[in-house]
Amino acid sequence: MQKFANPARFLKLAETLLPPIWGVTILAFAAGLYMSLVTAPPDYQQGETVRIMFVHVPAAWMALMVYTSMAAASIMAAIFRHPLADMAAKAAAPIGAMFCLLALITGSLWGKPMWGAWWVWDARLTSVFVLLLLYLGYMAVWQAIEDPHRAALIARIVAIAGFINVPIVKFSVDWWNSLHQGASVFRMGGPTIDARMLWPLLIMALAYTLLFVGLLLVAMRSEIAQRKLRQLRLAGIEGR
Amino acid sequence: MKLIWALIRRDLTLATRQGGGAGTAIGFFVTVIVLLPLGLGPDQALLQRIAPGALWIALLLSVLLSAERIFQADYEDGSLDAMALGVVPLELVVLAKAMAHWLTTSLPLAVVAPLFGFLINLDPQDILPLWLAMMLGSIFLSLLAALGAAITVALRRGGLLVSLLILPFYVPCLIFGVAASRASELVQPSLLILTALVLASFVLVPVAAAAALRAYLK
Amino acid sequence: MLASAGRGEGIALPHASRWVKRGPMVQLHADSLACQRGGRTVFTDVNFTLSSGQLLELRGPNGAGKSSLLRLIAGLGEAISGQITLAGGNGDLSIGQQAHYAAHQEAIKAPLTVAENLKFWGDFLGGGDMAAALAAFDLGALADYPAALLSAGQKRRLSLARLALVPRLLWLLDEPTVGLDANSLDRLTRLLRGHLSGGGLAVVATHAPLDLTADATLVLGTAR
Amino acid sequence: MDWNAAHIDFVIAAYAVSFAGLAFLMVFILLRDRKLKRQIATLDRERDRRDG
Repeated sequence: MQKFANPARFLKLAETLLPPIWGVTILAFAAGLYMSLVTAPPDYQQGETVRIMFVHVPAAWMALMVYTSMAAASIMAAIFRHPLADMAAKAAAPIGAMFCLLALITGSLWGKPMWGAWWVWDARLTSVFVLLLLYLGYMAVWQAIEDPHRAALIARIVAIAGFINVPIVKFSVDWWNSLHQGASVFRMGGPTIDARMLWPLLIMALAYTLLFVGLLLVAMRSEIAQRKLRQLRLAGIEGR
Repeated sequence: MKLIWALIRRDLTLATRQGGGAGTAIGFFVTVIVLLPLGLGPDQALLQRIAPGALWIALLLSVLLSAERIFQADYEDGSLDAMALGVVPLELVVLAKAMAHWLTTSLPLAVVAPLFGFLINLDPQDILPLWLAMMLGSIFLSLLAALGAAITVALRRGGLLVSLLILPFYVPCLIFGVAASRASELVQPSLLILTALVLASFVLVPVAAAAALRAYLK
Repeated sequence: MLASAGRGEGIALPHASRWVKRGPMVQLHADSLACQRGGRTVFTDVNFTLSSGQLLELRGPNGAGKSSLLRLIAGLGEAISGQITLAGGNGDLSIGQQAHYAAHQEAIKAPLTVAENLKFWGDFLGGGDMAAALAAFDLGALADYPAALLSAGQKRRLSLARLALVPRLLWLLDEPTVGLDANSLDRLTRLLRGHLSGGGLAVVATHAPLDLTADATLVLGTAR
Repeated sequence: MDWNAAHIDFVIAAYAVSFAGLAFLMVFILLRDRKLKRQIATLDRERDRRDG
């Protein structure tokens, strides 16, 4: 039985949380940008190009973290039958997909100066590519099915199945990579990251996370509005 | 398990009566293989190097092509509703349908595939490992095809969505399948991992596919 | 939440004969059922109680939710509120697994012959009585013809033959009389009367009145 | 940061693409939110007028 959880509580919560979130996000981005472009030292090997790491790594982390939270929300929705969880997963998907895309683009922008090729079949980049396909598949499911309740049931399965697939793909691509090339030279800033490198990375990651949370709340608000719109239209038709 | 066997037997007779199943899949497979030298050029050394991979990719695409039809007919003519009311849990119905699809489409393909290896200069001593790996891998391909079919059973243009949804799951199978096909000796790590994949999908896919079918039956 | 969701949990696959219980009072009870299809409310606050040997007739215009209610009872739907319970049936089976649901779609495979279609359903539902099924709707002569050649009426008779193939406690019939000629209509009525007198239950959605007196009638789609 | 080091254009490109992507995402989501809010407002007004 799918009693529609009253969204009022969530909307009020979003209303109160959003302004502070935007504030801290802007601060985090400002600090993160300053640190990664100014205070962080150039790498002894790569020189300035190492700075791409500060936008590439957080994006890759977020791509994985958002998909994980989508799978968690889907499991929650399956167990507790809470429609807001489905909406959270649906709202998070485009944001996660964008992070994934940015991780791939910045990854290839980093690869070009390092290895001279726009795309290198490095194990991590390949896994992130497959992750992007999972995102697109998930979003396509919501597009393809009209009835929201049925779409939610199917999307849950796709999210959870996809989530099980991520480590398997990562394992198989790592294995495949070691088969064809030596371990990729793409070491993330040497064995121990210099503290002046680590801080910008963490601040940027924090900024990305806050941006995700803010956008998620707004996107969920839109999902609730869309569902309400659908019901208003249906109610309108039934009247005539 | 007599009840499950009834379903598989029915699907087998349906496939033989209607034909089409294995025939079109093999036709598509051979077409893909013939396109390769036309596209990449007749250089024998190149073709030999890519032969196992090319055969696997053609197999994978052919199975994917026929994935959409696994539940379509049963959903449209009401058989799925009636089966959901049977005493057999839906998970076993999915397993039976996947096995029927394997027997009618994927297995014939896996048997025939290495024989068409000569078109792209497949190294003869690779034939046996390729055969073994494909026999095993084709089970995984069929099971995942059944999952894709269950997820898109009621959608009109489900075919495209099946490919987008299922190909990421085919990546591990392709990697370990091709590795096992280039084997020096028959049984080695990649084949064992491929077996593990098949066994895991035996359990996970029916659960997911049954849940998807239930969503459409609701 | 539906009293027993349409999932067969039973590990041991019970044989057909244990399903139809003679004697103890079996009761199908629904209270304040409400159903939604694609966001549109189909019906709300449906209540009824049906005991052994009783026939419930569903009336109402097309799209009033007769089919939705039948699917709900069979466990092929999800009510947004209310409950359906079957007291006295086989505990470890869902309502759907103790029911026959004869829908508009006939679940018939064209390439298979009439006998093969029935044989499959007999085997799949755990042992079926082919002779009774063929005799019930006089399909003996058509047994070896592929279903593709059957007329609509003959297909309807083949679909309804499943009722006689495997004995089940609860019959959910969705406009069974569509396409039946007088002779088959009479056979259906006799079959239904036999089922009811044997302690079975039946919920029938129909426009053409069966010459069987319904114990209860539920009219849907008027509370607009 | 040394602005004329080797491959500096890649670094700038990476940052530019990242922020363009994030900005596009933000604009897309915020615009959609406002559009939906407006649509609901008009429908609510319409319904109140019809029922009122």
